[in-house]
Amino acid sequence: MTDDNLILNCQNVVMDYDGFKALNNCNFSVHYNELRVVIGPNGAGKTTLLDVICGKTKPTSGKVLFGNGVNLVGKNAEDITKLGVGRKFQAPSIYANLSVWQNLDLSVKRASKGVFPTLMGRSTPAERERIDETLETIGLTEHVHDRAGSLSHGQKQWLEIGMVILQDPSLLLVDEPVAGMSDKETEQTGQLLTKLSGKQAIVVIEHDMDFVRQIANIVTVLAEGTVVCEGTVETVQADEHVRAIYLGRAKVAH
Amino acid sequence: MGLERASKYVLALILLAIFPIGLLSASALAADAVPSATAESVSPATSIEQALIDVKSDDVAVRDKAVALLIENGDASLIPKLDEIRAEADRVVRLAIKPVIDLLKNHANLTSEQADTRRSAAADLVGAGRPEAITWLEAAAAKEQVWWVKYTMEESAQLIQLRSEDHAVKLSAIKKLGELRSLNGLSALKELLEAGTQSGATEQQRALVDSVQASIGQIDSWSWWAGSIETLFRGISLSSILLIMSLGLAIVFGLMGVINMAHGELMMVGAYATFITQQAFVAWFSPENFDWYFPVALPVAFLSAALFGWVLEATVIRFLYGRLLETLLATWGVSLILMQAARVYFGDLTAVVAPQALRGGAQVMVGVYLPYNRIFIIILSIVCVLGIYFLLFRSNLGVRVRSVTQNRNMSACLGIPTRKVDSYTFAFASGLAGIAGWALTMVGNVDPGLGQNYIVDAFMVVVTGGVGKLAGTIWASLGIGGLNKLIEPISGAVYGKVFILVGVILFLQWRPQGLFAAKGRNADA
Amino acid sequence: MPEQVVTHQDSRETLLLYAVGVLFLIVVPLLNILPTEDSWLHISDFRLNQFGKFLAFAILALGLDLIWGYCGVLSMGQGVFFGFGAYCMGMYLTLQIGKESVYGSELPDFMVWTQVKELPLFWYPFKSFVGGFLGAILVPALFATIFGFLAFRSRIKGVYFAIITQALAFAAWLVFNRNETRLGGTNGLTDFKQLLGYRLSDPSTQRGLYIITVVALIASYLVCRWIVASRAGKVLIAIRDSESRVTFSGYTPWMFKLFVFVVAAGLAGLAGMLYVPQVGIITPAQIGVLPSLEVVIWVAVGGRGTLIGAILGAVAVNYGRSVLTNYFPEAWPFILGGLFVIVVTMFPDGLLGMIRKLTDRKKTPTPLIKAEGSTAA
Amino acid sequence: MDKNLPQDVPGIEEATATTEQTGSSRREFLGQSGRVAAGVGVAALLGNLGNYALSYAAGGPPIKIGILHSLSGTMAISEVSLRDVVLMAVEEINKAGGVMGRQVEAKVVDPASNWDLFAEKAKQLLLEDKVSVVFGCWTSVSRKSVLPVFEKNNGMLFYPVQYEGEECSRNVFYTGAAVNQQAAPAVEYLMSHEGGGYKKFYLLGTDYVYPRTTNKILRAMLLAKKVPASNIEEEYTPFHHQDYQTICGKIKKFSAGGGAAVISTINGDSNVPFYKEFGNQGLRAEDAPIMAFSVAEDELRGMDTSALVGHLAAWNYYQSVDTPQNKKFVTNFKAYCKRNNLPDGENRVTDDPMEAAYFGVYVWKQAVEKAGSIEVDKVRAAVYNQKFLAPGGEIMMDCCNQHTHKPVLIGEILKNGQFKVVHRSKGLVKPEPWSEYTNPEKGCDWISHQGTYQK
Repeated sequence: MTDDNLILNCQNVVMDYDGFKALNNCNFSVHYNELRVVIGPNGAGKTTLLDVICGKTKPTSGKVLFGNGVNLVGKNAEDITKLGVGRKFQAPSIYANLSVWQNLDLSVKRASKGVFPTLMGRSTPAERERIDETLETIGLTEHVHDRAGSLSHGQKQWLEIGMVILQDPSLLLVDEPVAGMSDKETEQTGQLLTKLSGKQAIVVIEHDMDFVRQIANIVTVLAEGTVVCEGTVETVQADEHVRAIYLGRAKVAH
Repeated sequence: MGLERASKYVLALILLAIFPIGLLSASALAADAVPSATAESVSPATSIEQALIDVKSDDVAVRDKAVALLIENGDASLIPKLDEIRAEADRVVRLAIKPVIDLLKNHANLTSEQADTRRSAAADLVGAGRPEAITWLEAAAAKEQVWWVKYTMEESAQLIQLRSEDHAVKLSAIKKLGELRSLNGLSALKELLEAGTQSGATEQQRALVDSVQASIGQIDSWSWWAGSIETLFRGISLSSILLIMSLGLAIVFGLMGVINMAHGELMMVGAYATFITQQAFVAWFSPENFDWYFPVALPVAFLSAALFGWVLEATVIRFLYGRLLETLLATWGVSLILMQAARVYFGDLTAVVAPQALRGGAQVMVGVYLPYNRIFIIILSIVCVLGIYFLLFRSNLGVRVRSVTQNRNMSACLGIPTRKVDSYTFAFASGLAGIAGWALTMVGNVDPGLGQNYIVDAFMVVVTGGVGKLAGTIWASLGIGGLNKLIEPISGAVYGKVFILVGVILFLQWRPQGLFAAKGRNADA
Repeated sequence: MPEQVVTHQDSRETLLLYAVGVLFLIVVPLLNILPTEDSWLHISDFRLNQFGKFLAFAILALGLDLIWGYCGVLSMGQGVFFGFGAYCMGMYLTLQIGKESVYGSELPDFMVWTQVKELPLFWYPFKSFVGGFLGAILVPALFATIFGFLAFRSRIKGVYFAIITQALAFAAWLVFNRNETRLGGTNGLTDFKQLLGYRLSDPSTQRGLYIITVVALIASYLVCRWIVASRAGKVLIAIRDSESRVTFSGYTPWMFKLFVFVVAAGLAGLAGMLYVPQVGIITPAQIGVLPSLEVVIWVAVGGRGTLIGAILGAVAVNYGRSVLTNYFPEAWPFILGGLFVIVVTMFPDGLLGMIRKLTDRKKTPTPLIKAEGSTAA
Repeated sequence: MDKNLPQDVPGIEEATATTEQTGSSRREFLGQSGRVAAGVGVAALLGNLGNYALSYAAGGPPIKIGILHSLSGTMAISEVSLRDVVLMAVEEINKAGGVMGRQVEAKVVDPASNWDLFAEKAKQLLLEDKVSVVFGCWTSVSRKSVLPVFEKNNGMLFYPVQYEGEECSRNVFYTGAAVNQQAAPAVEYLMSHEGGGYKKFYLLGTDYVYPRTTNKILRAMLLAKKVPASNIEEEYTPFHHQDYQTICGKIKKFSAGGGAAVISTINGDSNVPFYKEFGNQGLRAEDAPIMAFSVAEDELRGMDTSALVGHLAAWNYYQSVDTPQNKKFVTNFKAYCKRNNLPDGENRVTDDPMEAAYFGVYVWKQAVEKAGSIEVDKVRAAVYNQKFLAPGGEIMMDCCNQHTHKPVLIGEILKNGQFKVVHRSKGLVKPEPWSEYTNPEKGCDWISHQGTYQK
């Protein structure tokens, strides 16, 4: 069942935490240069799915095929990153004590990121140009010398996205990028993500349905560790099963 | 708040634990109440009078005869007279009289009311090696009720018979010692074996070799088993000390995310509280009530350590929540201060006197002697574990503590006073350290370095056991304590510790989060 | 205005650094030689020697600052590496005693009383100065490589690492105290007579050692500064701030930790090597848990994450100790403990942080030297 | 608990915030503490001046002496008492008119139980304070660490503690016992008929130079006395060892069958756990007595002695020694402690190292007065053959080997922490820095030889 157009193909992934199956025979695939949004109720296994793909956690069983058939399961996070998977975390994960510029500089894709090349390395003009470009993209040019820790929440999110972009990933995993952002920031983020798709595949986890509508072509619904439904926003919203899941849970919750 | 109720519950449990020990000692006392045997053999008073004079003689032969007579016919009533003679006599006579006094004393003590005294007397009679003692011992053994004393009497009688020149007597002693699994006979038997196997051995000596070897074999295999049981016991004993220390550490580390390097010093506080209670008893109560200081010291130790912990939490730790390494450094500073304060205030080596019930031990079987203080600590550690289990998992307070641990903000929203829960939890864990200190006074000194002696090991237990799991702490302390005692006889105390460290590092290779790591999506956040 | 990244290459601090360098390297030795003994300017041989010891400690503190201040990995076992370095040099110096020893034997004294008949094999490399010198740096570095590899690779971090290193310090202390290790037991190594033919009792030798220590400190500082200023230095800070992000940027954090841990161990070894001939004794007491933790407090007091802070802290705390133990001997542990508590809870930036705050308040924040990229751009 | 940690801990940020909050009062605080420090300094200076004025009035500048004992750290427990007793001797001497009419001024430093600091503080005393004599050290390692300093700078050290011998420094006077004045006679006593005729010996000690060397000599001695090697067991534990379960188990096995004694060179705080475990494992003083060389009255003070009763110790002095000068010494010391508000006050006791430290000061005083100078070389020459009526009886400094002739007393531990003397040597025992058993060919003599020499 290989599909040449698939950059990511998760097959029967199971993640078992002491009997609690965060992922239960999950099958999930993404095409090249696609912008995919994953939604689902709390505890559906969305973040776990990203964790498994990027090597943060090791699944109990199953395969995660990437690009032309490399199995990511069992590889460590650095190697997966080098293969071209970028990950943006839910809470902004940046280097608070470095400047914005340094944050980005560290993230630039380089031939080797071993200790000694890093110790000796100097930025090339081309790299600098790319960083400046990215600064432009994420709108932080003014803040280039600021301590990253002093940025606002939204700026931190953008900075992290910028850092991931500089790694040149062919697959970008983004976990709830607009949580805690103002409406304006949310819109800007949406534009940013849309701009990026087309150059690389992007998987976005999101709750905010307005935002989902803004960016998504195809939406995947995850519940209890399995993919329940996949399709356009409208299809998904119309799906009985999906409604049941959300409403059903909502009943339990209240 | 349910804290008061809960801590009372723990206290009651601990007091219950002391109860069996009380019973044990009570039964030992009951066993002691053997009716004393009537003194035997009254011989003509005149010959004893004469012997008492002869014993001062310069003539060796006369003196020896007098000594023999005194031993055979004398009794304890002569001891004051002999002491009088001894005080005035010169060295030669003193040396001649001493064994007489010892023998008479021991003879009399064979019928003492105290089991320990009877046993000591029986053991001491071997030293003199007088054949008269055999009949004394056999007579005493026939009436003896306490098996261990009886055993010693029989063993001593055989040990004296082993020195007999009579081949048959010797042979039977050899066999009997083997049957008794007499560890005390081992060296004598080995001497016989050596004598029998060397080139110049006489026919008689050679004839004994086979049975000597058989007996040695019996004793050796028995002593291997006895040794293993004792090693196991020591391992459990050390484990229980580590466990009792680690519990408090594990609670603050696991539940509150605080590394408390001053935990050892809170133990020290508990130990000093015990010491002060003892001093108070010495000063204010009559000596017969002295032993009560120990149970009284338990709440004192718990509360004073808890108070220290409460203050520590309120003044230092609460500024540092969520900053693990900082809590480590700051509490280390506190530990330095507490240690020096103790050193300046109390100054010297101090130690508490163990209550009667915790002194000595129980002879469980031949070659296995279990000290009461160790048994006590083992039971205490079990009680503490149960207490904590009930407190955390079966009480209202426990639910609050765990909820604060899992989601501080949500708990606060639900009306749980998180600040109070924090400080009570910390105070409780500190109180546990106080209890540990209280118990440790039964093993060692009360000195400023008390906490430092075990703290590194206790941290190894916490790290190995993993965070937030009671079971992990229990297994880790059993593992570390047990391994330590297993390795120690082979490698010595120091390398034992080094091996344990290397072992822990290698273990963490395999399980970086410890034995019972909290699994889940937040496991390595 | 949002705060900007503060790097240690603050121009005023560089100036200060030059001033301090000149002071210790030139002025202090001159004050030792030139004025007469009664002059108030005179620095006695004793004081010079003492400064030498403090500056050796400063090198040790620099190493810890790299691993803890920058990378956020708290090593509570630096004393062990210091001890390795010191013992390597000490072994060389011990073998230099030769027949001048108490027993008049070629063997070191302690071997005579522990009835060792032959020089153990591992002592042989230390017969030459080169052996002692290389050993003092390579042995700690090698040991750190093995230990660090095991620890970092299996992702032992944070307090786990701190506790494991503390246990290491404890275990090393126990082992060095044993006489079976053939390193002098509790007594350690002492009674040194000469170094490369120079008599150690000679004030001029001590002066020379002092100058070597200052030079070594400056060199160590420059190396550390180079590391910190490089991109790898930024990775270290990045690891402290967000290790997972570093991983997902394609770096292998444990390799960087291992690297800096080994550098710190090498520096500790260097410090130990310089310490021994100046103090004239090395015992396991310098290895245990407390000495290792004292290094942490030097760095914390001086200001972690700033190289000058580490140096400042090491000298200040040790000088304070030397002075205070004269007047209030029993108060020292209180002061040391109090320093731990106060610095950690109230002044996490240490002395240097305080100084910066005080000076920065007078003016508006001064323009700082810009980050590497923009100066080039 | 990890959940409490936010994803990226903005440690520095928070830290900065706290500093800012406390910042406003910092300068005030600094100013205040500065003033306090200045005040203390001025007060100290004035105090010093007062001292000087007093001493000059007495006829010449005061003679400076140094006291080098740990007042903090683990050894403080033992060494503080030595400082106290030396200061008491100084006070007595000053009251009686000083030395050669000059007052004695004691400079006390604290090496904090840190051997490296011992060396530094010794340097300070000799080079900075220029004291004419130093009284100090307890452990062998501290003595070994200051030895090079004293030899390099030709200082003079009075060392008051029993030690392992095999040393013969020109700059140290040893007022404590050498091995042949304590350990060897103690073991001989145990082997004698009177002492119980013991045949098997378990040599147990803390792992450092004193126990190691002492046991080396004892082993040689036992072998020379035809004790088979299989009857000698040797074992060492680290400092502060607490868990004696395994070792007591071994001793139990070793002593099964009787005739065994334990020779203990266990130091300091390990003693209580050892004796307790010993008793609790069912071993009695009658089965296997423990003969200790490092347990004296000062250590027994406040200890739970119940486990120690009936065991033995060997020293050259006990508080219970019945001489008029000892009664005076004990009373004076208690009064001194009370007067100066020292911890425990009147309940303080005296012991062997304290006596040795005490008479050391007087021996030095007599020598200075004999030499008419405080110059080290002259005083040294005058110390030889010096006699002094010490609390425990008259002692004599050797003619040439820097050690002290002392009596040997074996004592049994009583419940009140005192000793009952059960055996006493005839007259004074001549010190042998080099044991006749291990180094028969060596001697120590600074008169007709240059220190250690081949006989």
